[in-house]
Amino acid sequence: MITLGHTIALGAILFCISVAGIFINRKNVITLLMAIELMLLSVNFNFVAFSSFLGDPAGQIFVFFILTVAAAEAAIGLAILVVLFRNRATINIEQLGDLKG
Amino acid sequence: MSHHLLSWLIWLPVLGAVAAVVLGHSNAQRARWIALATAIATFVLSIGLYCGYSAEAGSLQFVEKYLWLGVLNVHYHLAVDGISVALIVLTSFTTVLVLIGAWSAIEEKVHQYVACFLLLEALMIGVFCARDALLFYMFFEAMLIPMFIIIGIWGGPRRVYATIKFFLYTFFGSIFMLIGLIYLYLKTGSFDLDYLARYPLSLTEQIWLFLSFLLAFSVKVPMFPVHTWLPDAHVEAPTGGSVILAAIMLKIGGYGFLRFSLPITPDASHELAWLVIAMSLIAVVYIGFVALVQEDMKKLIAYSSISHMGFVTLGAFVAFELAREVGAGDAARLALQGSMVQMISHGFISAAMFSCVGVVYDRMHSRMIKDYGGVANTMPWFAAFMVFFAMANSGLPGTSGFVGEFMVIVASFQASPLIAATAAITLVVGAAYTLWLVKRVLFGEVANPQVAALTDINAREAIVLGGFAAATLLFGVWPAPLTELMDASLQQVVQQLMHVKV
Amino acid sequence: MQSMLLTIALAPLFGAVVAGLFGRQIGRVGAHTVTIAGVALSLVLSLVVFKRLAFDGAPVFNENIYTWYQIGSYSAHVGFLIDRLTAVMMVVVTFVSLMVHVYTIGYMKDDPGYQRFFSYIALFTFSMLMLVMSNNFLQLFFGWEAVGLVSYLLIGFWFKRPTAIFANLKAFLVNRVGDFGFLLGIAAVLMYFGSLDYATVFANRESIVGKEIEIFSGYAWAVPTVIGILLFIGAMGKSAQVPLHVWLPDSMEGPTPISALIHAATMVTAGIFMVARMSPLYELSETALAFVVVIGATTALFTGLIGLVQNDIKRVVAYSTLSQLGYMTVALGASAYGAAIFHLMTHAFFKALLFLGAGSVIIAMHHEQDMRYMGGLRKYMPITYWTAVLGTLALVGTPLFSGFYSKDAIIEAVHHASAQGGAAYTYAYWCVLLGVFVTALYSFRLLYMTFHGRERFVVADHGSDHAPLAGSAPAPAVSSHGNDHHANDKADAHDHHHGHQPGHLEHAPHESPWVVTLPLILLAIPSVCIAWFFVEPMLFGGFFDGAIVVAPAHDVLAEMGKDFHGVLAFALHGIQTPPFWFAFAGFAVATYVYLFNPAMADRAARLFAPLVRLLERKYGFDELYQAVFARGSLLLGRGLWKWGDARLIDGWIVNGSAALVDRSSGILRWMQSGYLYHYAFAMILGLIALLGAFLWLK
Amino acid sequence: MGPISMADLLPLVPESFLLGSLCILLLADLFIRQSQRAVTHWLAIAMLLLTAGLVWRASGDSALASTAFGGMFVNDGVAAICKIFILISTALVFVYAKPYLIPRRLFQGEFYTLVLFAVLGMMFLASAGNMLTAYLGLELLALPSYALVALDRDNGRSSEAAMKYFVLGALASGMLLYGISMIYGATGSLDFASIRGALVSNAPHPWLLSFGLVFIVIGIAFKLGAVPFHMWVPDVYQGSPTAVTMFIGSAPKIAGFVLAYRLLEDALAPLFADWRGMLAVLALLSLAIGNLVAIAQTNLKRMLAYSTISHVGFLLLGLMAGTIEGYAASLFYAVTYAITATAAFGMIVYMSRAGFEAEEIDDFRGLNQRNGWYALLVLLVMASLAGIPLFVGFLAKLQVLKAAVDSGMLWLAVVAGAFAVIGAFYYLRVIKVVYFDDPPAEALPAAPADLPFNLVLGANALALVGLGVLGGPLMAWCVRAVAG
Repeated sequence: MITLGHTIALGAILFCISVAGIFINRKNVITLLMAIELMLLSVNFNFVAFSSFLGDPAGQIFVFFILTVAAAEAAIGLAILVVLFRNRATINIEQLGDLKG
Repeated sequence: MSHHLLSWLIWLPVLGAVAAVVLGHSNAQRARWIALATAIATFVLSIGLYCGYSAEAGSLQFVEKYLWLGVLNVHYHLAVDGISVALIVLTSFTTVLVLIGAWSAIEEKVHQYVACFLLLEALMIGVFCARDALLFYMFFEAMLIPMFIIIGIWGGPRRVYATIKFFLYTFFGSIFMLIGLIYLYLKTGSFDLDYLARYPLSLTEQIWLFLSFLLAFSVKVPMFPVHTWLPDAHVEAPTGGSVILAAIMLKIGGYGFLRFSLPITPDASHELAWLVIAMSLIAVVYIGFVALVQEDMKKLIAYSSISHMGFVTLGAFVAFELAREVGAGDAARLALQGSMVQMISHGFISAAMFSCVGVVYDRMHSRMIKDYGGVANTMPWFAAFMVFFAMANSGLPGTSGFVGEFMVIVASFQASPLIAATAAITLVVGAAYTLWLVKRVLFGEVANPQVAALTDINAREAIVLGGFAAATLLFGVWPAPLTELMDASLQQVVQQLMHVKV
Repeated sequence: MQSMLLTIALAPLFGAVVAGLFGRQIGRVGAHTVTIAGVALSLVLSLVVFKRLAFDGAPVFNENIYTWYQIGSYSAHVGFLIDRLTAVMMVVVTFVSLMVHVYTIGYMKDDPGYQRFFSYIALFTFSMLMLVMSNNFLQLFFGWEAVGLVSYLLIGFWFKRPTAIFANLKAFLVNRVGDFGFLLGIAAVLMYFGSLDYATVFANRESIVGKEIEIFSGYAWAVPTVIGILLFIGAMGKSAQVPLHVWLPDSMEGPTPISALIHAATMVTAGIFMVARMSPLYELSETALAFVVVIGATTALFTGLIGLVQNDIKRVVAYSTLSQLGYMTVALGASAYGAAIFHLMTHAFFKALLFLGAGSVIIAMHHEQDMRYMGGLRKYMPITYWTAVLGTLALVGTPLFSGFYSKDAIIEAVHHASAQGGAAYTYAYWCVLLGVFVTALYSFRLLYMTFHGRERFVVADHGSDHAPLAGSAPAPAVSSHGNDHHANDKADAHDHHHGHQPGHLEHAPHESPWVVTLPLILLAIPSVCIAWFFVEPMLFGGFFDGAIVVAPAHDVLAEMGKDFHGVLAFALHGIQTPPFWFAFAGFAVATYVYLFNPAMADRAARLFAPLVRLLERKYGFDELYQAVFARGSLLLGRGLWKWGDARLIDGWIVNGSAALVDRSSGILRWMQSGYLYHYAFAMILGLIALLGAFLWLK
Repeated sequence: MGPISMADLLPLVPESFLLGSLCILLLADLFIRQSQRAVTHWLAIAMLLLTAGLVWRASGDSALASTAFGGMFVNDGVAAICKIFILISTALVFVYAKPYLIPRRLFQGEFYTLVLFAVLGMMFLASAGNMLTAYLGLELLALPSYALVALDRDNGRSSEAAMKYFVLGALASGMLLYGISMIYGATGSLDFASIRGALVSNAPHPWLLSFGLVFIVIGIAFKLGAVPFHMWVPDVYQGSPTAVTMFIGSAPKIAGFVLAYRLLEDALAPLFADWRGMLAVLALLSLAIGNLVAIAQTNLKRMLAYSTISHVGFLLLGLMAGTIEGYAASLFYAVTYAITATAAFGMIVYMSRAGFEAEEIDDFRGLNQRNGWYALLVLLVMASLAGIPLFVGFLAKLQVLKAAVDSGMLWLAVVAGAFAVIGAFYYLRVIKVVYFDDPPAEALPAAPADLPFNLVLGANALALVGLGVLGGPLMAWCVRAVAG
C-alpha cells in the first residue's frame, strides 16, 4: 500500500535529481531547462500526493496553476535561449562567464 | 523672534548657504558677500542670545520643543545653558573671521566653499543647542559631510586620503554611540537628555554606554590613541577648514562628554575616570614631544591642539575624583570651568595660529618650516601677531591660553599632585615646540629670496588676526564674563556628577 | 591712593603701547619721551608712596582692583598690596629703569629697532611693577611670566643674530622650568588655604604646620616644606640659581641696557623678592630654608669662580651677578630677609652701574667686548673709569661703601646662623667667605684689564696724535690660553658695524656722551651712600615688620642688631672681621697679577690647567642640558612620532584594517566566478547549510 | 467559498483598473507610429498614478471589506503602502528610462507592458492571503522580469544575464513551491489564516514543517537577493540595460519584503523561533559580503548591486525582530530604499549618452566641475545610501537597528554598525570621484534636454533629504499599517 512516506520520498528523489541536473551539468542550457521542468513536476507530484491523503482538493487545483506557470516559464526560457544563441552562438554554460567579479 | 531664536540661529545659515549657491553660482563676489552677510547676521543673533541669556539661573533657556518623529518619540528640542551660549558665540564669531580670511584665498567654486562653511556653522550651532539625544546625534554626524567636501575639494595634495580617513574615523566612533542611544531609548522610552540624566541605570549598563560615548567623543576631541586623523586633516585642509576644524569641531567632543558621559553615566565615568585621565595626560606629554619634531607647520599646530585639548578632558574627569573622592565640590567646579575656558580659548588661539600659517601659505605656498626663516625682517606686523599667538599657545598669563590650563592644573593638584605635575609639563614642552617654531620661522637672517619678497599682512588679514588677538587678550586679562556665563550651568553639571545612579 | 598706584603701574604700559604700536608715527624722539615720561612719573609717585609708607607711617594698602574670576569659593583678583617691602622694590625698579631708559638714548642711538626697544623696556617696567605690587599669587604669577616674556623679547632683540635667538629661547625655556615648580607651589597653596590672596594665606599660615602630603605614595612630606621648595624652584628659575642658572650668561646676547636693567637689577631679583614676601610660609619649614641656603651658597661661590676665566667684559659682570644673587639667596636661607632685600637694593645700583659702565666701554671700543683687546682706557674715559672704580669698590665690599654693609650683614647673619648649628649654614658660611675673595679677584681683574695696563688695541687712522704702541701686534698680553671659544667667535660675529680685525679701531676711544655718563654718575651716588641711610632701619630697625615675618628662633638679624652702634662703628668693626681680609687678599692678588706681573696669569693658568678648563666649560652644565634635554627630547619626540603615531597607530591599526578589508574584498570578489553552475551550487550549498543547521539545532 | 459577489470585486478595483488599462495600452501601442511612442510612455505613467490614487482612496475608507475571494486576497494597511510605493517607484522608473531607451532604439511598447504586468504581479503578491495568490503574484512578477532583462536583443551580455536570472529564478521558485507543498502537506491548507491556526493548535509533522520552512525561507532569500542566494544580483544588474536594472533594483525589493512579511508573519508566525535564526544568518552574511565586495568594484552598477545586497541585510534585521516595530522598520526601509535606488540609477541614466554607457564609477569623474546641481544630487543619494543623518537612509537604518537591539540581537546590531562604516567608504568614494577628481579631458556630448527627467530626478533626490528630516508621518503610517 503506498503510504504518504513513499510519495514524499519519491517527490524528494525527483527534486534531488532535478537539482543535481542543474549544477552537475556543465554542457548545455537545454538540459537546465529540462531539469527545471522536472523540479516543477516533482512539486506537482508532491501536491497531488498530499491533496489525496488530506482529501482536500485545494492541492490539486494548485497543481493546475503550477502547470500553466511552468508552460509560460518554459516559453520564456526557450525564448531567452534563442536570443542567447543568436548573440553568443553558443549555449555551452562554460562560455557564459563574461559577467563576473 | 526671541521665542524661536535658536531655530533662527540654526536655519539662517542654511538659508544663507542656499542663497549663496543659487545666487552666487556665476558671480563669486556676490556669493562671498551673501555668505559674509549671513555670517554677520548669525553673529549678531548669537550676541542677542548672549545678552538675552540670564547667566545666574544657569537653567535651560530659549526652549523650543516640538514632537518630530512620533514613532521614536524624538523631539525637535532646542535649549541653551551657559556652556552652549559660550560655544555658539565662539562658532559664529569664528565663522565670520573665516569667511573674511578666505576672501581672496579661495578662487574656484567659491559659492560651494562659502555654502559648506555656512552649513557647517548651522550644524555646529545645532549640536550645541540640541537637548534631544538623537537630534544631537544627527547634527553631530551630519557635520561630517560639509567638512568632507571642504577638505576634499580645496585641500592640499594628499587631501583625498586625509578626508576619507577623517570621515571614517569619526563615523566609526559614532556608530557605536548610536547603538548606545538606541539601547538607552529602549530602556527609558525617550531621547530627552534631562530625562536620561535622571533615569537610574545599573553599573554594567553604564559602563557599556560610557564606553560607546567615550569612543565617539574621544575620536572627536581627539584623545590619545584615536588622534591620528587630525594631523592629516589639518595639513591637507584649506586654511579656513583648519581654522573651523580646530576652533569648533574639536570642542564638540569635549561638549559631548559634558552632555552625555557625565550626566547619563556618572558612576561609570567615575569608575573609568582614571582611564580618561591617563589618556589625557598621555595626550598632553606624548603629543607634546611629537609636536616638537614636526617639520610641517600645520602638523605641529595640529599636534599642539591635541595636546591642549588634553586639558579639556583632564578637567572634565578630574572633576569626578574631586567631587566624589576628595569631596571638594568647588574644586570640581573649578576643574570643569577650566576645561570649558580651555575649550573656548583654544578655539581662538589655534584658529589664530592656523590663520597665521594660512597668511604665509597664501604667499609662499609651502608649509615646511625649512622653507622659511627670518620672516620677521620682511613681515614685522605678522611677526608681532605670530609671537603673540605663540605666547598664548604656550599658556602665557595675560592671554586666555593660560586661564584654562591654570584652573585645570590647580584643581587637579587637589585630586593628586602627580596628575597636576604631569599636566604642568605642558608649560615647558608647549613653550618649547611653539617658540622653536617661531624661532625657525620668524627670527634669524632672511633665509631665501622668496622670504625676502614677502609683503606684510594686508587689512583683511589684520582684521582676522586682530579679531582673534582681541578675543585672546580679553579673556586672558578679564575671564570673569566667560566664567560667570558658564558658572551656574557647571554647578548643575557638578550636581549631575554627584548623583549616584546605581 | 588706589588711583596713584594705578598710574604707577599703567604709565609705563601706556608708554610701551604707544611706542610699540605707533613707533613709526611718533618717531624716535617721540618714542623715548613718552616711555621716559611714563617711567619718570612712576618713579616720582613711587617715591611719594615710599615717603608715606617709610616716614609718615601710612597703613599698608591692600585692595583689589577687579575680580578676575569667581567660581564657588575660589576667586582671583587683580589687586595691590603696598607695604614697605613693595615700596622699596618699586623705587628700585623705577629708578634703575629710568636710568636705563636715559642710557639707552645713547647706546641704541643708531639702531633701527629704537622705538621697539623703548616699548619693550617700558613694558618690562610695567610687568615688574605688577609682579612687585600684586596682592595675590595669581597676579604674582602673571607678572612673573610677563617679565619672562619681555626678557625673551629683549634678549632676542637683534633677532638677526643666531646666538641671540638661541639665547632667548633658552632663557624662556629655563624660566619655564622654574615656573613649572612655581605653578605647582601655587596649586599647593590654593589646595591648603582655599585662596590665593596673600592676606588670607598668611593670616592662617598656622593651619598647615602639622599637615603632611603624599605626592609619591609611601613618602609623606611636610606641607610647608613642599610649598617652600616648589615656590623656591620658581625663584631658582627666575633668579638663576645653580641648576637653572645657565640662561643668564647667554642673556648677555641682548643689548647692554637690558643686561643692566633685567639681568642685573630687577628681573633676576624677582625670585628674591618672592621668597622674602613668602617669609611667613618659609619660616614654617627648616628643611626648605636649609635647601635655599645650600643652593644660594653653591651659586655664590661656584659661579663666581667662572667669572675669573671670562674674557668678555659683560660675561664677567654677568657671573658676578649670579654670585651676588647667590649671596641674597643665602641671606634668605638664613632667615635674614631684611639683609637680602637690602643687598638686593644696593646690588641693583652698583651692578647696574658696572653694566652701564661696561656698555660705555663697549660703545667706545666700537662694540668690542673682549677685554684682551682693551687696556689703559683710563685716560680716554675718566668719568666711566671713576664710576667703575666706585662700583667695583661697592661690589667688593670695601667699608663705607654700600656693598660692604649689605654683604657683611649677610656674612654675619650666616655666621650667626651657622653658630646655631646646621651643616648647611656652616657650608654656606664658608662658601660665602671664599666668595668674597673670588669677587674681589675678578672685579679688580676686570678693572685693571680694561682701564689700566698697556693699550692692547691699535687705532687705525694714522693722523691721530698718539701713535699706536710700538708695532706689537695686540697679542693678548694677559689671557689664559684656550679661553672660552664661544666668546671669541661671538665677538667677531657680534660686531655688526663693519667686519674688522679685533683690536683695530677706526679712531681713538673717547668718553661717551652725557646721556651715557649722567646715568653712571646718578647710579654711582647711591652705590656709595645709600647704605648709610638704610642699613640701620632695614636690618635692625624693623623696617619690614609688616611685610616680613621671622620666627624668633631664626632671627639672626636681631642678634646682630645688639652689637650694632651706628654706621661708622659697623664699618670700623668690619675691618677686623674675616670678610674684609678676604676682600683685601683678593684685591692684593689681582693687583699683583694683573697690574705688575701680567705673565703670572699665564703661569697660573698653566699650573691649574684642569681647574681652568672646568671653569671655562662652566662645569659642563650647558653641554649636559643640551645633550640630555634638548637632544633627548628631540630623540624622544621623533621616536614617539615615528613609532607611536606613524608606525603603530596609523600603520598597523588604521591602514592595517583598511588593507585587511581590501584583501578580504578581493578574495570574496573571486567567488563570484561568473559561471551559472557555481551560482546554483552556492544556492544549493546555502540550502544544505540551512537544513543542516536547522536539524542540528532541533 | 460561495460564488463571487460584488463584495469580492470591490477590493480588487485598483488591480482590475490596472489590468484593463494595460490591455488598452497593449492594443493602442500597436497602432501608434514609432514617432508618437511618447504617448505610450505618458499613458503608462498616468495609469500607474491613477492606480496609486485608487489604492490610496481604497485604503482610506474602512467600509471596504478587508478580504476578498474567501481570504485569498487581503486588503490591509501593509498591502496598501506596498502597492502605492511600488506604483510610485515604477512611475519614477518610467520617467527616468525614457532618455536612456530612445537613443538605444529600445523605446518600444514592450518595455512598458512587461513592466506593468510585473507591477500587477507585485500588487497581487502584496495582497496575498493564500499560497496560491502569493505564488501567482510572484511568478507574474518574475516572468516579465526575465524577459525585460533580455530586452536588448543584440546585446550578448544582456542575454547571458537573462539566462542566469531565468535559471536561478526558476530554481528558487521551484524550491519555494516545494516548501509550500511541504507546508500544505503538514497543515492541510493553503490559506495563511488556517495554516497559522493549524500551527498554533497542534504542531503537526515537525519534520515536514521544518523542511517546508527552510525551502520557503530560501525562496524569499532569493527574491530579496540575500547571501548566499545573491549570486544573480550583480550579474543581472550589470548585464541588463540600465532602465531595466533601475526597475529590478527598486520595486521588486518592496515585493520581496511583502512576500517575506506575508509568508513568515501571516502564515508561519508560530515558527518564529526557527526562521528567526535563519534570517539572522542571512542578514549577517548579506551585510558582510555585500559591503566587502562592493569595495572591490569599479563598475557602478555592480557596486550598486552589492550595495543592494547589504541593504537587504539591514532589511532582514527588521524582519528578524518579529515585533510590530520590526516589521514597520523593514517596511519603511524597503519603501525608502526603492525610492533611493531609482534616484541612484537615474544618475547613471543622466550620465549615459548615445553609445556611451556611464557604467564605470570613473565615468563620473569631475562631475562637480561640469554640473554642480547633479553633483549635489549624487551627493544626496550616496549620503542617504550610506545612512548619514538628516537623510532618510539614516532613519531607516536607525529603526532597523532599534528593532534588532529590541529583540535582543545586540551583537548583530554592533556588527551591522561596523559594516555600515565599511559600507560608507565606497559611497564616499563615489562622492570623492564626483567632487574631488578632475573631469576627463574630452567633453561629453550634451545631455538630452529632458525637462521632466531633470525635474523628477531633482525632486526625488531632494525627497531623500526631505524624508530624512520630515520622515515622521511616513514612519507612523508604516507602524499603523503593520499594527492595524
